[in-house]
Amino acid sequence: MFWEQLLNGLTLGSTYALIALGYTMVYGIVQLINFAHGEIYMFGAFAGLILVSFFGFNLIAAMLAAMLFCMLLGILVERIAYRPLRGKSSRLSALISAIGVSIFLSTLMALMAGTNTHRYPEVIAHQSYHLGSLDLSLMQILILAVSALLMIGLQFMVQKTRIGKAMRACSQDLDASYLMGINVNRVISFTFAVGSALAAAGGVMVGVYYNAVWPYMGMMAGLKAFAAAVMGGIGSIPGAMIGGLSLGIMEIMGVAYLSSSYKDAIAFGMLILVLLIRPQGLMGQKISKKV
Amino acid sequence: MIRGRKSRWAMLLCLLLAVALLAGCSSNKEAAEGNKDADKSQEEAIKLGFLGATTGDVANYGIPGKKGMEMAIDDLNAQGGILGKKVEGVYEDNKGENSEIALIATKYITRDKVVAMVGDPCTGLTKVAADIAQKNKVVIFSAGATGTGVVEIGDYVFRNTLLDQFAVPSVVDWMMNSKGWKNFAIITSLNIGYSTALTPVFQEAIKAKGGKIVIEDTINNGETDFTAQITKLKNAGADVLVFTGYYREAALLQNEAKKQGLDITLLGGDGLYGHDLIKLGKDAVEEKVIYYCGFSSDQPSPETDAFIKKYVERFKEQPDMFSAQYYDAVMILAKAMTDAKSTDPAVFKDELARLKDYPGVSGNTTFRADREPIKSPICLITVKDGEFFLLEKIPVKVQ
Amino acid sequence: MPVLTLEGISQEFGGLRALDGVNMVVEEGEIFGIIGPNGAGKTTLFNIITGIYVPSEGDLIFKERRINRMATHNIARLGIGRTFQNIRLFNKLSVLDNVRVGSHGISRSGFFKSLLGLPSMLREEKEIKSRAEELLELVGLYDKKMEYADNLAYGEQRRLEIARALALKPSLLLLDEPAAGMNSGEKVELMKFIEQIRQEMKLTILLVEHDMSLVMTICERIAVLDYGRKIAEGPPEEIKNDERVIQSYLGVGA
Amino acid sequence: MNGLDAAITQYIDPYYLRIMILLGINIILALGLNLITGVTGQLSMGHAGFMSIGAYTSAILSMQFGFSYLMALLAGAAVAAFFGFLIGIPTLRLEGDYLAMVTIGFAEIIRVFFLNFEPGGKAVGLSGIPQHTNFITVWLIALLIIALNTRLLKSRMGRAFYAIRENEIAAASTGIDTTRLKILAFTAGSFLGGLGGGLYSHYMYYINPQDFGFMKSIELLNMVILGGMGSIPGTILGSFILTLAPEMLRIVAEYRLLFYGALLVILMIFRPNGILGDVRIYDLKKRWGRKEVKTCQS
Repeated sequence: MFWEQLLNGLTLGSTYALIALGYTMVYGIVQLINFAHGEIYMFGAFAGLILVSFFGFNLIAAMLAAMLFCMLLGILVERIAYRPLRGKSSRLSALISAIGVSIFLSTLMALMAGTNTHRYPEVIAHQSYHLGSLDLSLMQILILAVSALLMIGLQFMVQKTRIGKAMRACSQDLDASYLMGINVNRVISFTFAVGSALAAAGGVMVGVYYNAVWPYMGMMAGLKAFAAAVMGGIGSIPGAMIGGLSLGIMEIMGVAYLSSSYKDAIAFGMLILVLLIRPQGLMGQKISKKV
Repeated sequence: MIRGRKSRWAMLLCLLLAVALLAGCSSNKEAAEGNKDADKSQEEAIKLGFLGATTGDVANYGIPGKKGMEMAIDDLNAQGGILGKKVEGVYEDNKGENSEIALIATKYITRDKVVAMVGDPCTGLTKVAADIAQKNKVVIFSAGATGTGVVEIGDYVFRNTLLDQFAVPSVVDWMMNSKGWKNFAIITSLNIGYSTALTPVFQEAIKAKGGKIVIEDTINNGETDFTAQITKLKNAGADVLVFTGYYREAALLQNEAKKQGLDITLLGGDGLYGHDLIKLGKDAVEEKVIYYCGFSSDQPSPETDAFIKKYVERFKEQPDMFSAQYYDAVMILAKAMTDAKSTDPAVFKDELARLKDYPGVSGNTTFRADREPIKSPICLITVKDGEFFLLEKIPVKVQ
Repeated sequence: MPVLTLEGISQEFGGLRALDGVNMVVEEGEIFGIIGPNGAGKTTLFNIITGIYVPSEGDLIFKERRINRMATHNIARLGIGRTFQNIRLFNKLSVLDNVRVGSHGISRSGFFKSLLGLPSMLREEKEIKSRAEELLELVGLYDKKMEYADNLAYGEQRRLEIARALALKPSLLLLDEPAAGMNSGEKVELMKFIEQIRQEMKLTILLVEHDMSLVMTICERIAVLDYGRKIAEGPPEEIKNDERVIQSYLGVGA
Repeated sequence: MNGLDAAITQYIDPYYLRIMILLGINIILALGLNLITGVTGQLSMGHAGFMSIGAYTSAILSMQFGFSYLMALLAGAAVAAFFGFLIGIPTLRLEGDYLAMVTIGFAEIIRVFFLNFEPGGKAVGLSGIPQHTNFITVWLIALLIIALNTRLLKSRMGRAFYAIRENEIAAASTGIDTTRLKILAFTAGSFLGGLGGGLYSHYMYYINPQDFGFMKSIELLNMVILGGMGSIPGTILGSFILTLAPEMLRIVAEYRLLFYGALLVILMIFRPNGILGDVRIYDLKKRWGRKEVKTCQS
């Protein structure tokens, strides 16, 4: 049973990790907890649902289209709700604006799609493989593989490409990057786009895996993914992956071997603990205050 | 300086509040005066307030309930109303929130001057409204509250639901004797009162009948990941899964069970009623979910048959338990008022308490001496060919 | 008598040595200047003295007390007031309130006293206010006491920061580039003002400055920092003629 | 006092009365949050957590231990304050966003705790709480809180709270013990949160853990932000608007949250300090004064 539960945890954890990546990228560059990120994940799941059930897309095509859609949504959100605040307002204002966007988007979806849960059609036939006593389903393999692929791609992009370098420069010092001739606004838009695309991929996969999407799925998933990002060390891409995976495993193991009554408390309890013991997170670097 | 003269601001605001307050008073006077005129017209209209959510998480109980109530009121008016007076329904959406239902109940009583309120389908919300109704001496008639501690609030509080504490022992009896299930798994939805209240009722009944609970677990309403719970369940060796929560999670649990290759029947209370159970669960719930409730549109009595036909004609959909219970609630209130020859809640509530063997569309209802309803029989419903299907009717044995 | 003594102060930031074994003695009543090129560690030194950074090595002694690991607010309460290189005012508080907050370290009414408005608290409030008004008069901002701090002009903000630091009744005042962004006329006035407050309030002043002429005019002694090391110390004339100073710092401009 | 309440109740429409009482409770809750977030600048997004601690503690004390109303309220508030103190300690090390996460996490843990808390009736909730809270008690307490709050914010302590919000390092260099005061603000704010919770539970007759979820915290935060962060009249105005608006907008209830969300964004863009956040009598006077002069000249 342990190995099966571990697999459950890894699957759940990789969805957290995908959402956490978006959080961590945005936070790394503009120091903003993008509360609307969970809602983008939800919109991604719904976009995939519509494409699959009404337009007959296959899984990969639906996922790519949903990612594209959420890229645009992410850029739009940034333009409307965050850019006007940048520079002239406090971080508190930006955070509150993010909460506003989050409430707005989830309510919007609830008005459009109803508050109830929708079934995701089975895009791929359920199939499971036996590895000794372990049951491994095709969907689990797919989630793990796609997550790993996206994460590696992201890491490559940030480390090796031109725009990745610009992103890293911005995360060090926004003003200095601006002075160095980097189009900061474009880099930020790009960051939101990439983060949103990852969230959309997560949304579609979660929808297919659990066969269910609903308008309020973003809130809790977003909070937990953020907890994962903080645990891993916000701003760090490997940190977000490790944080997400370990949160997923901890939650599942908590349910499996301790009590399922405290499942939500586990995520937040760990978050508080990590912040108290190691505020910079597991993989983060200590930043000294600038005076 | 941010604060400097703020104390003046505070005073100004207090003044403003006072003005608002006065406005409240004066409009109250107006309302009172208005009521004098309205009194005449009110002599013709008997008002009933609807309690239930038409938006939010529990809207799928409130919406059909509202339809049932509307239909009952129209039927009454078609027959000439109650005691020659017209009946009028007042409808507000309480969104399933405590503070909302409290405000709405107050509004019904003080502004709309209702003689009775019908609802709410949820036990907790009913309690909030019942407290207000009792204090203001207005009858409240819940069409769905199945938990304990409702009618104890006072003699103006009634309900016409099949109570879990009466139904569950019979259901457990059926599971053990007709089905031969001896080893039970119980999963509770931790964050809904309905579920945490129902679980102990099952536990007691199972213990009393000599069954064995092999595993107890919890989930959270609103989650989608139940992989860990199902993996645990797979290794527990249960014959049947008793799930005391709502339909959404039941469907998702069965989905996950199917994926993990676990073939088990899930049984629960009327919280499992909801067409989303079938929409979400599809073949995973096909003949794999059973719930008990007081109403089924299959094998109807003549009264029920007439009700169903009319309902389908009007709303183009099948009625459910809540539409039937709201319908009955209004009709039972009308009967009590007619028999008592009074629309004064203080008078007709006593007549109401004496109700015996009322042949409603949701089954026969009798109030015990403590005003708890006894309804018989229980319908066991399952899913077949993508529809709810009456599996069996079993009688209720009340000790 | 020395007011402030620095003994072998070193500060490292993740391997980077910002200060390296700095020794310094500031005597009572003097105006002591610290100069040095950008990144020489001048502001870091101020942050160490005021407890914002804890020095990696060395001792800080203020009036015969070690203050190495003391918290910022406790150091302030000992009587060390400061201004900041990049002005740090309470922007959404009035000018008057900025100065009133300045005296937090020397007033005492606690939470419950404030809540209940006891007579002793009201008396103290009166004192705080009248003193703040005096200080505003002194820096010439009395007429603007009700303005928000962020509505003031740059030079006024600098003066307000000094007034706020003075509200603490400090015995040692740290000024971080007080003349930054001022024209020469303003600088002359500032010099007069610094001299005046030193006389009237019996202050010891430690200042970090870029402007050589200002430092040379009003400081009695000067220390020169370069790459975290002190390379010279002495009266202005001596510094002007010091080989190493000319080489590393003045040489560029002179 | 009950006589007085009866006398007043007689003249007010009970529906209005109910709204007025809820308004009073909301003002107390929002003033508590204002102290933490508006005045001291520590973003707390878990105020409903403190409210639930006060609500449950006072309800259980008065139902099962026979505490008098006032004692139960105070005890509830004190327990909430204690937890506020505990949560205040992380403010030692954490800044804005992280603190916000910790408060959300804390409120969630509290909610999960009450979902598992047998004496609180788990998810079923607690019913039969004696209804002691009435118009007079709520508004007497609310006015007292407003008065004390006004007093506090005008004092040395109040100025120090604002100074921490404006610039923590500068505040420390004037001798303000920023850590201690942040914890103090948190403790005092959660005291008011607990007090509001106690008043709420002794008014509602029935409470359950879902009453105090994340959305409740956000609603309270909105009251503070809408009216004006750090401003007492602003907070009162915010509570006033957000308590009454849903009643006025009952017809468009479905769109309420949509409106909330959009409001937050628009407000942050156009008026980040809220409606009354930076409005002062002094400025108004000056502006009016100028206008008068102008009319004289023309």
